[in-house]
Amino acid sequence: MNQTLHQRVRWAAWIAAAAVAVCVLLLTISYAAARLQAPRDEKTVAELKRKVREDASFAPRIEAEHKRITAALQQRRKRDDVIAIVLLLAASLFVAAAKWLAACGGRRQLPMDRLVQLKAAPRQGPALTLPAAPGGAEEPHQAFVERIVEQHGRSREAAIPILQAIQAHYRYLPDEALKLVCELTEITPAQIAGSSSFYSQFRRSPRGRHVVRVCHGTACHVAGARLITDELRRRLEIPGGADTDAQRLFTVDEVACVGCCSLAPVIMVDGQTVGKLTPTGACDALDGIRSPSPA
Amino acid sequence: MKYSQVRVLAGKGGAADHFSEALRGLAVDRRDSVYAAGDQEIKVFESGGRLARRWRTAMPGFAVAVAGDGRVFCGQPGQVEIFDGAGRLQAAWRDEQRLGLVTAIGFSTGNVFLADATGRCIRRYDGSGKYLNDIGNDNRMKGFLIPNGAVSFGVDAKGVIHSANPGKHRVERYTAGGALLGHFGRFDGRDPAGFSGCCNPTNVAVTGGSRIWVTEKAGPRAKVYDAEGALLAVIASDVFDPNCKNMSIAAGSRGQVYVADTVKLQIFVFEPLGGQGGAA
Amino acid sequence: MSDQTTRRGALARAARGAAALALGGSAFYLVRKADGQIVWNVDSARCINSRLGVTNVEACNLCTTECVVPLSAVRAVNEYSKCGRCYICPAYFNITSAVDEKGLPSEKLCPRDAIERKPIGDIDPDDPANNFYEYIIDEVKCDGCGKCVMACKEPLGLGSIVLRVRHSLCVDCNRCAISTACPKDAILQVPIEKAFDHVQLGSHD
Amino acid sequence: MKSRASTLLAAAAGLILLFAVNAAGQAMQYERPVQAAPQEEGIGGSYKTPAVQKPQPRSYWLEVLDVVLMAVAMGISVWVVLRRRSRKWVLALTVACLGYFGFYREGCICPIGSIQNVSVALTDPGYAIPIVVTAVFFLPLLVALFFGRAFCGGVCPLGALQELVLLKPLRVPRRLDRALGLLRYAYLGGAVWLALQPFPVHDFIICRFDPFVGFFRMAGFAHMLYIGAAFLVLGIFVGRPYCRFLCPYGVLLEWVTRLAGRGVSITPDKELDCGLCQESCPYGAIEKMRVVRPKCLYCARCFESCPREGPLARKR
Repeated sequence: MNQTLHQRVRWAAWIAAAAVAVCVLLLTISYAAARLQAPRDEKTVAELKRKVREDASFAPRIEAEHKRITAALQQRRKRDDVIAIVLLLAASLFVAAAKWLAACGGRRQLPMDRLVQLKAAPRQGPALTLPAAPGGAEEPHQAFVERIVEQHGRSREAAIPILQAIQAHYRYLPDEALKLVCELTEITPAQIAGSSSFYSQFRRSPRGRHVVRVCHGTACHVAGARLITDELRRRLEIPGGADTDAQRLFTVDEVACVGCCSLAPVIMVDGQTVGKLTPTGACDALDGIRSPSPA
Repeated sequence: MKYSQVRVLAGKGGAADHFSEALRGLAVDRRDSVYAAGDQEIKVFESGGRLARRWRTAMPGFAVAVAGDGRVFCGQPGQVEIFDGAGRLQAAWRDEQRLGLVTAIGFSTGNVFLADATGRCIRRYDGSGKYLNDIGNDNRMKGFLIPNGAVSFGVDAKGVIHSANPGKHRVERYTAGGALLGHFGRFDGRDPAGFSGCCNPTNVAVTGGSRIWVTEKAGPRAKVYDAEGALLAVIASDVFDPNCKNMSIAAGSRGQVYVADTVKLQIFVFEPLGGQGGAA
Repeated sequence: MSDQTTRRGALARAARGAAALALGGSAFYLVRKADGQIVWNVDSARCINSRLGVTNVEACNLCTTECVVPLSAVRAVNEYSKCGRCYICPAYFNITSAVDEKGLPSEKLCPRDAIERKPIGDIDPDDPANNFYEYIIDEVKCDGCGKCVMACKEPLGLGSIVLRVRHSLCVDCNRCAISTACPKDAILQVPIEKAFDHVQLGSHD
Repeated sequence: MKSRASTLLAAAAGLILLFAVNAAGQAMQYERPVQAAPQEEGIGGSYKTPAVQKPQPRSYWLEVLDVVLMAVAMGISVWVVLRRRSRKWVLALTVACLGYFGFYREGCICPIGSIQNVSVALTDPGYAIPIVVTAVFFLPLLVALFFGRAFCGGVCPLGALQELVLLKPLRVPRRLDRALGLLRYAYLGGAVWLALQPFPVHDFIICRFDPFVGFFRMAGFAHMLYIGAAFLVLGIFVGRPYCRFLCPYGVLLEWVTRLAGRGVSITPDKELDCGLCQESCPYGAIEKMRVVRPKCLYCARCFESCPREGPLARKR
């Protein structure tokens, strides 16, 4: 329904534009024709005037010629007036239709371009090369934690650096690793719990391979960021309270303004910004990443 | 027949023999003295061109004429002043109900004809100033057609009045009683024999019975016709100021012609080449 | 800080006041000078088409070519009360053209066929010279070329045809395009009540 | 003694005589002038001299009404932009004013062209302009002195025409914008200079080269119509090219607006710094999230695009 209206307006714009062009063309032709005709008429009259000096019988012809020229001028004026009015109407129709298309139609079109851009991005963009996969088996927890503790010491002051190192490695704080830390150092579980919940940089649950930040700044909020978040979570089957899907492919975060309100609503997928989205458009954007992913 | 310009009288200026504002009427007496009515004066030039006399009139004079007895009539708005030859006022005719602007004066035995531009006709009076009848307004147009604002006529030796009817491009002949005898002239913008423009001739003068002198306006020219209305000559056309209108014309005893240029305020004197063509 | 803002505020207010005063003052000066509604008007005594003493020149048709409205807002008008109703009207006929068999000039003067000629009053069917004729200018056809004005003026005619601004058509430009082009400054702004005054034609120059 | 009396008597008699002569002169005054044109009674046939057509110009109160309408329109513009902060209303005002001042009144009189008349009237003691023109010239300036260029926003028909065709505004680089903006000063200077010159040089170029008035009148010189069309096509991509780069009245409004106490402001206390407004302004009048008031043309696009107060906000 919306699509057909869109089509119709587009047609109207084209027709109006064509009408404008035709009217301008007609007026130009009319003007040029008059400009060409005028000297010819003058010449005819001059010729007749010359002849009438010898032969008075040419006089009525001069009069007829004058009558004809005047009538033609008046007719041309009337015709041009009509064309000008049509031109004005067509131009206003064109402007109105084009504005409608630029305003509503534009929003529908832009995301498609951006999506194409985004789909092309994973293959080349360095932004999508992620650190090691979570829960990777390349090093047992035990050995890793021991190495970290050796580096930072066993005192209580080392708690934050140790947690940061673990977070940097796993991109979250696995419970097993934290247990090991408590065992190996003077750090208490209570201290760990306190630090890890106080600083927002620490996560206690695993993180998806791709981080989707849905902007909830005011501009995006009013443009429907909530709907986008909801749709993404529904599509990715992320249970309530969690933020990452079962395959640990996507983590959906709600963040404050990402600084491009003009593209609202906006999401950032691994540092790539996609704007002017609809809920479905956002999901499509993720599909673009998902399909080539689990290699 | 050709004419050459022999003399120029008067002119525009403050000198005694010059006019400052207007020059409207001309007349010639038997001794070929020229009477010119202009400004609010009558100036008399001897035949040699010297200013002989000048006197003031009560109102601006539009016409001047010399009667057979030497009295000088001056036509003015609403009245005619009559002077003796020396310029002493003898009488003033006023006919308030009838007489308007007098633009030409003529005489025949016992009659004085006054051209009345306001009434668009010629009024006939007897020698004592008693009104007799009108001439030229017994027609559908109730008078002459004078977009120029002046009625002009001349009286020949037989007492026939030759009057210009410029709107019809004609010179019409009337008896003293007002009966139309006939007319000559037609419109033609190219043939000099025809009268050009909207309304010509503007002024007419007659000498004897054989010459009818006329002037035209726009472009100004003076011409002479014979009694049958055949063009004898174009006396002059290019010497006058192109904006002249109602140029008074008079002819002397030897066939010389006087034409008043109403813009330059000069009187041009022309004489026929070869000395023939004198008055009949 | 607050001191500074108030000082700045005061300065701004003063500047604004001064500007308002300047604007208001000049407006007041202009209003004092103003004389009601003024309109564009052709001064017939200056227009070379109707000015006396100008002869043997082509009629100026700048009014036709310069006006911004399609058919010039300046049109010829016959002041009937001054018209001589001539049998052969030099504004209607081209009086220099050949005479036809009816004794009239064969050509008409108006290039747009905008003048109509008709006998008026008690019409004499036998002698056309015996009639008065009314010359009526067709407002719709006339474009103000001034040929008839030039032909009608003294001493050839009575000068009853003059160019007039059709105020209903005139768009009252700030600066009338014709007046800019007019070599004699004959298009002037005059108070409306003077626009229709009968213009007394001045004499030579 | 006696001689004295006689002199007095003679003087009195002389005076009386003088008056009498004068009276006689008066009586002689001729009162029936020659009518060169035939009169009704001379023409006969119950002929009546037709009246000469004398079409009156628009009546004065209608011209005053124009001024009043302009003032009202500016008032609406100020109210809509500063209070309602609504683009929709501005758009409605723009269309209305384009219709009335543009197509119905055919673009005359306008304050832009009045610059020339006013400058002549201010310098030439013999030249006066109607009060209406004075009002038309000064009203927008006065409004600008207090509220900014409200006239440009919805009222000026030339601006309105360009405003409506603007589809895809391109960002004009700041420097280019500045450089082209200098043209206005040259134009203003040239126009005033030419207007003040005596006859042969004297010209009112602002009116002569008004690119849009031909559209309003649906007539005009072909070259001006083409130039106007070119301006409109350019105006699809560049916001109001004539206003920003040529309009000499804009210069005056800009100067006056610098002193303005109030004007368009971008929600100074609760703004988001999201930059949407800056991006939405086709005239480059928002810099660093602040309105550059002298350049602001009162179009209210910034409000429309603002997430806090535009239709985006109202949709919730």
